[in-house]
Amino acid sequence: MSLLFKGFSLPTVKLPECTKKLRDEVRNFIDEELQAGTFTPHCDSWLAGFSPEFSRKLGEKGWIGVTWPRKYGGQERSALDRFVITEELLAAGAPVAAHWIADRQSGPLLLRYGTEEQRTFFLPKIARGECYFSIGLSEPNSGSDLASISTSARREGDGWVINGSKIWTSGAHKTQYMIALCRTSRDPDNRHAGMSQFIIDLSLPGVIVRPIILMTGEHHFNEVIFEDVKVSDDMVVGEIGNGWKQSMTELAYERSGPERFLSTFPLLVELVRILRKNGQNDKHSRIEIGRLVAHLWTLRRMSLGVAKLLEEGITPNIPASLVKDLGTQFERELTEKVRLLVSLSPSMTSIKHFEVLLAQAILHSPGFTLRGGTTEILRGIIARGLGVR
Amino acid sequence: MSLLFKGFSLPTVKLPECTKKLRDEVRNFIDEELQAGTFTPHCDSWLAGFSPEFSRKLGEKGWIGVTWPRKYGGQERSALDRFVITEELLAAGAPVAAHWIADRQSGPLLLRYGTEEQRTFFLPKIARGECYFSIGLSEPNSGSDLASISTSARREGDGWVINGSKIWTSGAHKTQYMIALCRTSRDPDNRHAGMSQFIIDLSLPGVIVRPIILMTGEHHFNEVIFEDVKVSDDMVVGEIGNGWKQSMTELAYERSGPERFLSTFPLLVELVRILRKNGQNDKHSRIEIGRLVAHLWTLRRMSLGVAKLLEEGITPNIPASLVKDLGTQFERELTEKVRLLVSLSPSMTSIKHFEVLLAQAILHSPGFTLRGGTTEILRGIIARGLGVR
Amino acid sequence: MNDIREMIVDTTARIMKDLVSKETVNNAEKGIWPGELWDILEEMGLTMIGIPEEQGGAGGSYGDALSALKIAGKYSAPIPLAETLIANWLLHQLQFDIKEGSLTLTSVSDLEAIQFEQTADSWYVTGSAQNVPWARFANEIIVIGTATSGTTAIGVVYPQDCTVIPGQNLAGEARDRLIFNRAQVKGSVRTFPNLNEICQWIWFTGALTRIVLMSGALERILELSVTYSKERKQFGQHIGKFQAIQHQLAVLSGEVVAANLAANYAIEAFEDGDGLNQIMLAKARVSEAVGTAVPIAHQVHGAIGFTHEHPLHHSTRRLWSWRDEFGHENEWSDRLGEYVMQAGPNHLWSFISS
Amino acid sequence: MNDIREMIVDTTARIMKDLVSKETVNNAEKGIWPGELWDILEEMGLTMIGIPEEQGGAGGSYGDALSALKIAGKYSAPIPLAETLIANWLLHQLQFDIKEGSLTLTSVSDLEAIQFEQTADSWYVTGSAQNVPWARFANEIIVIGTATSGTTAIGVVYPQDCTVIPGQNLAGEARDRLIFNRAQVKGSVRTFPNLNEICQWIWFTGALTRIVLMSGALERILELSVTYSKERKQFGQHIGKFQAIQHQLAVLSGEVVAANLAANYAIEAFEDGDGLNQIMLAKARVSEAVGTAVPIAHQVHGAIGFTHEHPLHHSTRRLWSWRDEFGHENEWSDRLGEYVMQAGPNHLWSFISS
Repeated sequence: MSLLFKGFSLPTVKLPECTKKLRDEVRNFIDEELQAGTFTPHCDSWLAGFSPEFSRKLGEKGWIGVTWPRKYGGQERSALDRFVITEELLAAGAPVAAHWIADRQSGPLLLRYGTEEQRTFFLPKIARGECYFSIGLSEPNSGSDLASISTSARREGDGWVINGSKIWTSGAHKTQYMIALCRTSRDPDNRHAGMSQFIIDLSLPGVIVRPIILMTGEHHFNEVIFEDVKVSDDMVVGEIGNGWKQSMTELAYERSGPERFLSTFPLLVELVRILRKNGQNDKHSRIEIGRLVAHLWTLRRMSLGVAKLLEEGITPNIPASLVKDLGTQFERELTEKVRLLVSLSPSMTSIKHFEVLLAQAILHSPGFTLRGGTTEILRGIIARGLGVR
Repeated sequence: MSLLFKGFSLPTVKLPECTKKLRDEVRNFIDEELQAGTFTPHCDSWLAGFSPEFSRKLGEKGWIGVTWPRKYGGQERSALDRFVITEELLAAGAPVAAHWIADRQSGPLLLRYGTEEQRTFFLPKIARGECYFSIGLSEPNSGSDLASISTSARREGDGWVINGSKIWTSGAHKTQYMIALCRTSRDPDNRHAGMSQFIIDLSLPGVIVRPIILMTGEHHFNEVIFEDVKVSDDMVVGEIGNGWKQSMTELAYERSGPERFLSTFPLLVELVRILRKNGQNDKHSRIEIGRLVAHLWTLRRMSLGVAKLLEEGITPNIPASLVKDLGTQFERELTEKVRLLVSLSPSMTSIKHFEVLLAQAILHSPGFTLRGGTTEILRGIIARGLGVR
Repeated sequence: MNDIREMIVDTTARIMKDLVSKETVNNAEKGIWPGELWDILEEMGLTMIGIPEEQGGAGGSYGDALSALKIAGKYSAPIPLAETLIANWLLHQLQFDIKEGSLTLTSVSDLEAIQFEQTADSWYVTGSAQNVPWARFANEIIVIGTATSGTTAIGVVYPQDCTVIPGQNLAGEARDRLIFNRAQVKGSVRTFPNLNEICQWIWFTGALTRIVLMSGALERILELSVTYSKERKQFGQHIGKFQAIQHQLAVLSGEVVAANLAANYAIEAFEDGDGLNQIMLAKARVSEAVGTAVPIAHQVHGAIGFTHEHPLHHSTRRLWSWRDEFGHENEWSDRLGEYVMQAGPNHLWSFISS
Repeated sequence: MNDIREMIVDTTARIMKDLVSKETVNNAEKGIWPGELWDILEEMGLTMIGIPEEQGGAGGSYGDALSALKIAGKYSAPIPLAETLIANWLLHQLQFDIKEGSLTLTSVSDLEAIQFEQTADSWYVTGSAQNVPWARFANEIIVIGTATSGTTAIGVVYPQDCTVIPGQNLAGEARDRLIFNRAQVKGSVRTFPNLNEICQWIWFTGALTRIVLMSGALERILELSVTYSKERKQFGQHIGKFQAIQHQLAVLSGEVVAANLAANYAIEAFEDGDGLNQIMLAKARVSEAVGTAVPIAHQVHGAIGFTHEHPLHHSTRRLWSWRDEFGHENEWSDRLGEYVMQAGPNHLWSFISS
């Protein structure tokens, strides 16, 4: 019933039986891990929960790279199956940060644009939960203006020499690789031309990983500096000059997922637990919880709709932007509402789990609407979709 | 303690004893009128409550043009006294629309820029509550872009011939005069030059007042069309060519007053009455009412601070814009919050006073953030004050 | 969307475009019945979709009917399509014969204000009902009340047998007060010892119709706003070129897409016979969307959208009314919160993801 | 602002500018006491303003002290100025001698978790206190507890006589847990049959200090945001040239101006000896302002403002903490709503306008 603007409508999805079975398996696994105490639910666990051990366990289960061909270590399952796995892990606040980027965007990028050698080499390792990637898009002076990047890859012999720096690269101090967007030529008339993507081994000489300490004191992000880093020709992703388009595809993978509205879900669960424990079942609490649940329910279905479109081979730029915009606003609102329903002292040093979760959510909240495209960028994309921009 | 940006800070005000006495007089008057049944509290009463009878009563009391010199029918009282009178009337939802514009901006404009003849002729009549004015700024194609007006005043003999039209002129079907901003010359390099203001008797030949029916079905606004309307030289306000500056002064009078956050106050009073009657004293209701009251208390003090600055001869453009922006957002929020605290069917045809008040507030709400400068215009002014624009 | 539904939707849209002019809506507000529009829709069978042909209906599914209703919402069609559908579905469920003509029904919240009384020859109704949609235009009225025995009773009354006091919602849609003074019931009466299930069905189905109508109207105000922002010039350019307007339109479109999807899930679940949770969720979400969407539409339109002349208010005033009818967002959120709290923390995720 | 106050404010601002560097604040978070800063402020008499000189204070008024505290809030000064002021004012009111050095006090919400017990020679304290501000750096701690007789008791304990378990609020300010295991009270103890008045005074005065600190910090984030938006370039222009950023800054400034004025009214009323209502109103309003203002400041700053390197977080994390300390906006709104409902509709307007 597409009465809406072209590119704005989302399908309803009925998940098939096999997906239900998969969901139960994931849930059982999570329950077991929780009982074994291998992790504590954490807000923003896809950024903050870096656990190679946990990632390897997921790899063993076949839950990384699930949509990829079997010959590359995948399971040839549907995008909906992948959606179910990721949403279950996020809802539980499980430590999925290590493989997150590789599974979400680096792998799919290689699958789509990589060479056979690259696929054969990287994808199985990613799927085993052993090989981790960082994003190489933002730069210190580019901010939201990605077309202004200046990291360069200069042709030299049969390889490339890379100079420049990337910023906000989460996990680069722990991951093995980055796919970096670089300038291979300049066209003064077309800012989007002359960009190319390279896989860079972060252990190469000339790669300097400098920590960026967050205001929370945490170290997730880095500045990665390239000083005459030599990269061989077989590390080029896709075509030289096609980097802008490839990166835009990468961003669409990045925007619509359940991580855009489930980062703070563990806090909501804990709220319900605390309110019940306190016998606090007043109208105010009920209304606020009901509101949040209605929003979350809708957001999840929007995100599921995007997964369905991806499954059908459509790159849903606009709905992905809508999900991220609504989702990140929701995460922030959830945090604020939860805070107001209880009288406590959010603190990272508290002995109460709930106060720690709340502190995590509050302190991470400024990032929600910045990472993966700021609110301003997203609304610009949506406005363009409406034809007013 | 002005640590703030220049032009952004507002003083605290302690109202003097004489003002307290005045307030009591106004309250007693309102109580008597309410008991006599001469009016029913109405939302947005300064737009919708047009009662020449009520205005004349206020005139008799000396409560119109209170700050003006006695020789022009005023009381030579302070801007704070005027503030107290207007806020009391608005809080009671009293029908003050007839004289509102004349008292708020046309009178002060004439006092500042008018000729002695104009002052002597108009001001005493306004102060008696007998002479009403309309605003003549907006035009059909100008919208928020006031500099684009095209109504022209052409010199002819010893007078002027006016052609064009003004729109959104509230009350023009009932008021006697308009102060119209017209083009008297054109300067392609300066959109703000060549404008002048004229007092136009709306009963003159060539003046056509065409009703603009609101979406509520109400008739408050009009389009006023001028077809070769002849205006004599003594109806020029201020200097020919100085119209833009004069209008900007007029707008500052227009923006900061208590009408920007008290239009919906009668609804809040009625809410408290209904909740008490229903014994509905739950936490949700208390929190929402408390929030609204804290906002209102602050807004009122901001507006009072602006009155104080006016008293000191300062034209507080930026604080006036802040008050209007925050105030009109507040009015809309009040309406929404009140609606959600009760389960009822807002309707203009309801037999319940509360449902009618709520219907008035909802149906008028789109106007709050449009009239007297849209939210967008106001925020632009504020941004300019911050130096970013 | 399957072929049949697509056909119904397309046909409805065509009829609405042709026959629901600005004047039609304005006239209806003045009390003029859009007879031609209604007759065509009835002829087309739209008022009886969801009931098998062999039982006098037009066939098709509830979802088909609700999809058509969304179009009616989009075009502000001033007719009791929602009420007639609910009434016929209810009659069919209760094994009454379904009805020709326009129908309406009293609210279950007036259950106790309406007494059914049986005499030797017939049933009689006494009491009053508030805000009965389109009552003055209805051919028959389904009355839901309480029998002297204390059971819930449902029967049909003709408007001419009761006093109709005209009223309107914010959108000028007829919401009339009815006074029954021993009004005779036409035909039989069904009584139910357990009122909950049927009353709940009526209330939830009513809410669903408002969800669907709102989702149609939200689409409309997005279209109007985008169109206007491309036409209207200020400060030398189309207002759509201003970033502030662009961002507002982006937010508006987010609410519209969210509301549309929530409505579609509620429709599907209802069609599958199990829509209670989805209706609860969707009514909370869609009613709330109105509070974000309508102010943006009006702000983008500026003063012109605030006039009677411009059609925007046909949609926005309806949205303001429909979000409150059958429970506003806080009432449904409260209910939803109660459910979630009862179920407890360990069931929250499975509730959201089921 | 009179001359004396202006002088105090200017001097404080100069000291803060000189001595509260980014490193000072970061170091304090790591547990390093900014001794030089504290000593100068103490020398200046800032910790004893509001108490007459003849009684050992520095003279001046409560309002003078609070105006200086606003500057401390603006510069994120990592010192227990608020606590020392409250403690000294309390001691003075209770006719204790006021104290040199840095002070803090336990929360009245821990009243019942702390027992005072009298033996032949002295008073002893047993129990625990949560989130005691700056306790590890305090020279003396005012402990508020319950005497065995059931009355409220107040006395002074040295930090070395209790166990201090370090903790931090969101801003990394010391909020320590104290465990008293028969800790001896230094000097005498005051007991009160009626606990309400003095506990209320402590709670409201605590809230007032947070109002004042927040209003200072809000000014700071506005300044930082405006400055940054004039420096940072994106898409070929300063980000302040984008309408979306301009409008966000306008909204931010509205919250800052509102908070500042609300704080000033609360200060004035407190100084006049009757600030309960104003503190209630201002804590609700200013705490809420944080929720609007902080996200804008961070959004304008982009990723850089999210790093430890940039000083924005010194202010924003403090704002997040202070809005909750001594009751968040909903707790105060609830109290306010209760008051309004009690007073009834006919007193609402006079309450707002008085």
